Amino acid sequence: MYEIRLHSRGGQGGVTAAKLMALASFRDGKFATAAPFYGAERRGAPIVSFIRIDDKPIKVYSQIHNPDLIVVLDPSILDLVNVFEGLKPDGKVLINAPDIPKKAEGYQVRYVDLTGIALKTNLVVAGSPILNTPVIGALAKMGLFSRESAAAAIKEMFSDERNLKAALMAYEELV
Amino acid sequence: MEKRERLAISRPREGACGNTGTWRVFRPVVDKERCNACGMCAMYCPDGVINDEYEIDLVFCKGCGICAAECPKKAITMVREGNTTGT
Amino acid sequence: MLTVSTGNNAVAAAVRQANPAVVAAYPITPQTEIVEQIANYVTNGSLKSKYIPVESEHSAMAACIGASITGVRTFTATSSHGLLYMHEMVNWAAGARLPIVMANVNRALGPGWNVWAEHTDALQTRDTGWLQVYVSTVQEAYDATLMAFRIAEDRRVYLPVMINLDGFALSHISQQLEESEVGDFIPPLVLDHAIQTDAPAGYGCMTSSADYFRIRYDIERSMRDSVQVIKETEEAFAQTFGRKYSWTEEYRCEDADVLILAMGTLGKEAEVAVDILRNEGVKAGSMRVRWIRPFPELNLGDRELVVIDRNYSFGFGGILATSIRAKTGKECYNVIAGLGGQEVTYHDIAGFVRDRRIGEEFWFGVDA
Amino acid sequence: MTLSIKLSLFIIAYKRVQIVMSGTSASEYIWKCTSACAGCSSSLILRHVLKAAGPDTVLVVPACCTSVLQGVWPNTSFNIPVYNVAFAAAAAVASGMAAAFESMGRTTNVIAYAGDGGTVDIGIQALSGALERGTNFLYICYDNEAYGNTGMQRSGSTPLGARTTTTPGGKTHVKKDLDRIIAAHHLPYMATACSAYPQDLVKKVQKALSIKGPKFMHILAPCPPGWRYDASQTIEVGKMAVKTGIWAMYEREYDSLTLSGPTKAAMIKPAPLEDYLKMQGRFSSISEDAIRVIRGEIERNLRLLKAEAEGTC
Repeated sequence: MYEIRLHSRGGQGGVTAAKLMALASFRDGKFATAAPFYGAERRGAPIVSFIRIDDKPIKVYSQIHNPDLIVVLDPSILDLVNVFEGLKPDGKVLINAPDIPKKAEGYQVRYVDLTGIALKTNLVVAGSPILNTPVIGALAKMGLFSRESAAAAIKEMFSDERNLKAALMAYEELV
Repeated sequence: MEKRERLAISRPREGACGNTGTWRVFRPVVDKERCNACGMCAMYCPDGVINDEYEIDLVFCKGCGICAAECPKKAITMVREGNTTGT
Repeated sequence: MLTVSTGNNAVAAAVRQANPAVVAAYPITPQTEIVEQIANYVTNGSLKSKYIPVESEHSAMAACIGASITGVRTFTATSSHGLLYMHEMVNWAAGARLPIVMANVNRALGPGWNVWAEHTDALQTRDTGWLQVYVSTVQEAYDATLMAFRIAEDRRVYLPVMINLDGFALSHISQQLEESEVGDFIPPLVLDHAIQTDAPAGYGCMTSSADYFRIRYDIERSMRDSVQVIKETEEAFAQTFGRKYSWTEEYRCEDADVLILAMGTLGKEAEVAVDILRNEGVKAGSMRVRWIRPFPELNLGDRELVVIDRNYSFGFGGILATSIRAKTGKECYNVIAGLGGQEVTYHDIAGFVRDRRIGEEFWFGVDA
Repeated sequence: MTLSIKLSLFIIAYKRVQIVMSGTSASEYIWKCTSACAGCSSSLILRHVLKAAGPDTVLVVPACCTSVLQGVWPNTSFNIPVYNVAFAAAAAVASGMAAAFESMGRTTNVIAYAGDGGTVDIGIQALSGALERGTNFLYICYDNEAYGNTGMQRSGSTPLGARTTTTPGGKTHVKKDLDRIIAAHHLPYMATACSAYPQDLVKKVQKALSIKGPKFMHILAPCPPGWRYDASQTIEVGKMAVKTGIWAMYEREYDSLTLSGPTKAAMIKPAPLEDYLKMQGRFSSISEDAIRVIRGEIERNLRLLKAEAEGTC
C-alpha cells in the first residue's frame, strides 16, 4: 500500500486533488481511497488529505502517520506545519514551488511551480490559481499513475480544457 | 400471508362513539306548528343530528341546546330528560 | 458504470436508481452532500422526485410520512442532531408501518460541537422499529441503499430502513464505486394500507390498550420476518450484481481463537489488525456487525470476544457489547473507541486484542 | 320591524343557506356522532369544512381535540380519510402528502386541521416552512384559545386576562398575532372566520380550495367547557366576538384585503367589549387594566385592517 499525505490550504483544491489521485489510480486498475481530513477549518487554513493506493481493496480509514509521499500544494505551509513529520526514511516529497525551499532541504524533493503554471494557463477561479489539476500532471511524471490515467481522471471531472493543459505543463516542467 | 393487524386503521361507522344521546340532560322538542323550516337549527347543529325534515335524531343528540337558542321562531324548547309532558 | 465516489454521493446515486416519488430532507454536516446531490439530480432532471426542502428534520420525516402513506416511495437523509430532532417522527414512521428509507451519516452529539463519526446517534433510535444497517465502504453504502428500498417495501416487513455510514470517515472519502442499473431489482411499491379517498378511513385514531398492544406486537413479528427478507434480498442482490453481503462480514474467523466485533469503518479496519495479529501468531478474526436491528444470530462459538463500541450508553456500557452479552450470554472485552471521530488505527485495534481483559471495559485513550 | 318583514328576512337567510349548500355535497362527512363535547364549535366548523371540500379530500390532524373525538379503533365517525399525526407535524405531513399527490397527478384536497396550540405554538415552524415552500394545501387553525384537549392550558393564542389551568390568575400576555405572521408569507389566500357564521366559512373554504398553492384559514372556535359558558350559547358567543371586534373576519388574497360583512358592521358600530367578556367564566376575574389593553388591541387591529382594506396603508 502506497500512502500519500497532501498538505494545502482550504480553498486551494486539495480535496479535489486527492479525489483526482484516487480516480487516476483507479483508472490504472488499482484500488484507492482519498480521505480529506475535515476539521473546523475555513478557507485559507492549512488542511491535510490522505490518499492510499494499493493493488487490493483498502480497508484502512484512519489517518496516515507514515506516508510514502508528501505533497505540498502551498509552500508557505512549510512555515506553519511540520509537513515532513512521520515521512518514511525513503519517502518522497513534491512541493509546489519554483525552487527547493530551505526547509525541504535534505529530503528527496521534486518541485514544480504549479501556481505559475495555473497563472500561465489562466487557470484561475475567483482570483485563486487552481492547483488540483496541475498537481496531477506532476504526480503522473513521478510515476504515481500513468499519464493516460491522469488525463482520463481530469477529463472525467473537468470539462474545461485548461485543466488538462496545465497538467501537461506540470508533467513537462517537474524538476 | 395471514391477515394481520398492522396498524390502527379505523373504518367509518355510525355510532362510532356510542349513542351520545345518553349524554343529554335536556332534550330538544320541536313545535312543528311554529317551525318555518328555515334550516338554522340544522346548519348550526355541531353534530349534524338534524335531518332535512328538521327531525332531531335523539339517539345521538347531545342536548347542547344550540338549536333552541338559534331558532328564530323559538320553535324548539329544551325539556328536562325524564319529563314526558314536553312542557 | 465504474467510477470514484464519496460515501455520500454513492447514497445519492443509489437513491436516483430507486427513484422515490418524494424526497424531503434538511442539510446537516456531514450528510449535506447527499441532499445537495439529490437536489442536483432533481434540478438537472435525472431524478423525477418531488424534492421538499423542509425547514427541519422533524418536518423532513413528517413529510416523508405524509408522502409515504399515500403509497409512494420516499427517502430522506440526516445525521446526529438531525436524527434526534426527528426522533418523534422516526418512531411514528415505524409505528405507521411506512417503508421510508433514510441514510444517517453517523456523527457525535454535542456538546461540545463535534462533527465526526460516532454511532450513538443512530443507536439512540434502535428501539423505534427501524431496521438498521451499518456499512463500511462506499460500494456498500450504495448497495445497502438499493437493498433498503426492497427490504422496507416488502409486504412482510413494511418497516422503515436506516442505512448508517460513518461521518467523514466514509461519507467524505472517495473510493471506487460500481453503479448498477437497478432494473426490476426493486419492484414497484404496493403499500396495502395506503390512504385512499374512495375508501375513507381514520389512521391512528385512539386505540385501546389491548388493541394497541396487538398492533405493536405486529411490529415485532415483522421485524422477525425481516430476517428472512434481508437474507433473500442479499442473496438476490449477489445473484444480480455479484456483490455479496450478509448479517456480518467475517474475516479469518474459521479457526480464530479471538474475534474482534465492531461496526462501520472500524469493523473494516479491524481486518488489517487481524492480519497483523496473525503474523504474530495470534489466531484472530474479525466479525463486522452490519445489521443491528434486527439483531443478528452470531456464531461466536467459544471464542474470546473483543467488542469495539463507537458509542456508549451512559451508566451501562457499549451498546454492541451490551447487546452481544444479552443475546449470547458471553462475556467480552469491551473497548470504547472512536467517539467523536477519535483516531483509531489498525495498530490500536491489534493492541486491544493483545491487551484484552475479558469481562472488563476499556476507554481507549482515557483508561491506562 | 313588523313580524312579516322579519319573516321575509329569515326566508332570505334560509335561501342563502340553500344556495351556499347547493354548491356542495349535501353529504355529511362526519357521521353521528363524534365524542366532542356538547355544543362544540370545532365539530360545527369541521362539519361545514368537509361539506365544502367534498369527498376527494384527505384531512391531516395533529394532536388536538379532533384527534380524540373521531372514535376508538376500529371505528371512526369520520367518513373521510384522516391522517392523525404528532403535535408539531401537521403542516409537514401535509407537505409530503401534497407532493405525493402531485407526483401522481391527483388533485385531492389536502387539508390540515389543527388547533391553536398545534398552530401558534408547537406547529408554527412546520407551518411557516410549508407556507414558504408554496405547498398546495389548506391549513385550518380552529382556535379555541387554549389547549382544550388536555383540559384548558394556556396557549400563545389565549387572550390577555383569560383564566386557564396554567394561568389561574388570568393570562398576563396578549394573544399572539398569528394572522400577521401568516400574512408575512404573502399567501395566495388567507381568511379568518368564525363558527357562528357557517355560510361565510363555507364560502371561504370553497374559495381557498379553488386556488393552487398554500391557503390558510384561522377560525375562532368558542369552547363551552373551556370558556365557561352554557353549551347552547356557542353561536351567540361567536357572534359577540365578531360584533365587538375582538375577532375580525376578512379575506386576504395575496396582499389585497377584503373585510367580511359582520366585521364591517362591527367597525361602524361595535358591541361593548364587556358584553363579550361577561358571557364567559374565563374572564370573570379580568382586571380593568387588562380590558383596557384588549380594547387598545382591538382598536389597533381594526384600524390596521380598515386601512389595509381601503388600500391606505
